[in-house]
Amino acid sequence: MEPVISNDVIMPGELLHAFQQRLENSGGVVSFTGQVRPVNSSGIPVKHLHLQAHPTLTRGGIVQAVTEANARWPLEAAAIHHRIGDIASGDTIVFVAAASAHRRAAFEAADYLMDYLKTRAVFWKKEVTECGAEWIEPRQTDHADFSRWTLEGPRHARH
Amino acid sequence: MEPVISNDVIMPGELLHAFQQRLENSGGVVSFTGQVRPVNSSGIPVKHLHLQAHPTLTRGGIVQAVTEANARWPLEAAAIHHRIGDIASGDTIVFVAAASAHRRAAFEAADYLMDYLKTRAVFWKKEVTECGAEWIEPRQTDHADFSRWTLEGPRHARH
Amino acid sequence: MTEITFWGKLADIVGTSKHTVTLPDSVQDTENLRAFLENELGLDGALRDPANRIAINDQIVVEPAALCASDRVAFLPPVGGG
Amino acid sequence: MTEITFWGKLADIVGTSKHTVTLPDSVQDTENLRAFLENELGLDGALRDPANRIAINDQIVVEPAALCASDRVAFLPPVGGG
Repeated sequence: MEPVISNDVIMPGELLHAFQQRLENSGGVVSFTGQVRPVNSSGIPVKHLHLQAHPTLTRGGIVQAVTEANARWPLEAAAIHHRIGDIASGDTIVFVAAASAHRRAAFEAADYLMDYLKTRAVFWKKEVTECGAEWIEPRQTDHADFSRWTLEGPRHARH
Repeated sequence: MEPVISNDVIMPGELLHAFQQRLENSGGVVSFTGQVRPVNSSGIPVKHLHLQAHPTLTRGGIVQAVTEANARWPLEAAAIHHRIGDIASGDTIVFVAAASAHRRAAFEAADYLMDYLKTRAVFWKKEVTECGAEWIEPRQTDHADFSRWTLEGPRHARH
Repeated sequence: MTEITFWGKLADIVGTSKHTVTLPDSVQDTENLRAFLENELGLDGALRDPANRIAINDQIVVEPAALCASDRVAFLPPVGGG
Repeated sequence: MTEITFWGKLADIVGTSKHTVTLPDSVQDTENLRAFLENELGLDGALRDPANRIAINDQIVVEPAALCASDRVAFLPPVGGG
């Protein structure tokens, strides 16, 4: 399935329903939904996030990550929806789903795709609070999470 | 949230939507949906599964597993819906959701709860095909999956 | 009278999901009960198999466990849902 | 004329998201370009920082990479979505 990168509101329930409707032989479906937390890590209320994407690099990288996931795990389907623009506190930023005959493959593929999105996907993220706006970069733990996939598994991650 | 064990059809999209509506400060929500595969591991078409629960032991065990998940990971919420009775091919057997400020906690908690449900939850499962009916027990891989949490297991989610 | 229930495949093997029986004085614990029922129901070892666990009054027990005549006993084959 | 775009925080630092410039003959590769733009735009090292990567014609490049006057160049600070 083609990744969706859009300013439109993401409705995870509807997306999960539509994703499962298309499946034919999957025993397990894992979804991840990422939402804007109302309070940032310093305890300051967040008004919104602003997400910027590149018109070609962002989609190209995500398509490659989905291809990589399909090479590593026997997936029936994988879906990625990523919102851009201004995203209010509580709204959904990202929805990822992975379906496979076996649940471990679905869990690991969704986990991998999220680690990719957090650390390698071509987005820039600005957090807007009452105190101003700040560009946010991946945390050390996000990079450590992604590195799990380069040290193990049937194939090495590119990048 | 109280676990739901019921004969009613499970609608994962609606459950995910309702689950997320109740959250206040979670950055990540992971859901798992388990469905009846139309074909079993021997390639024989499956008419339906029959799931039997115990009137008290099943719920008690699941409540304990959710308590354990809450002790291991900083969850805002966890939900388990498990269907019983006759479940047709393609229908949903189980829906699990976990929400946390951080995505690793949500992923690991959902994964743990599924491993619990597959190997320790008090259900009995009969697979009905054209060739007859057969009681299904957890596979070796299911037990191996659960043992990840009892031996060294993944470390608690980082913060 | 003691109520014995059989769950999952054990109901198929025993031929019933519920069996009410007056236990003789010789049946004092779960080990005695397993042997007694095997014989009474003419089974082939299913109730002797420790993989099939026992719950007394809705608590899974560590065996051998003592029995009272008024107990509700459940035989539970290996479990697994999802 | 070479089109230079700045993404994420770099647009804030440079003060614009797009800059069109005629590069002098001395600018033959990305290393020259970084130094040239730093000076031309009066910056404080942001474009010299290798954490800010360069894409040429929508391909992230390994540096130093050769440049043509007709190239579209993008400066990309560290990425991350989700």
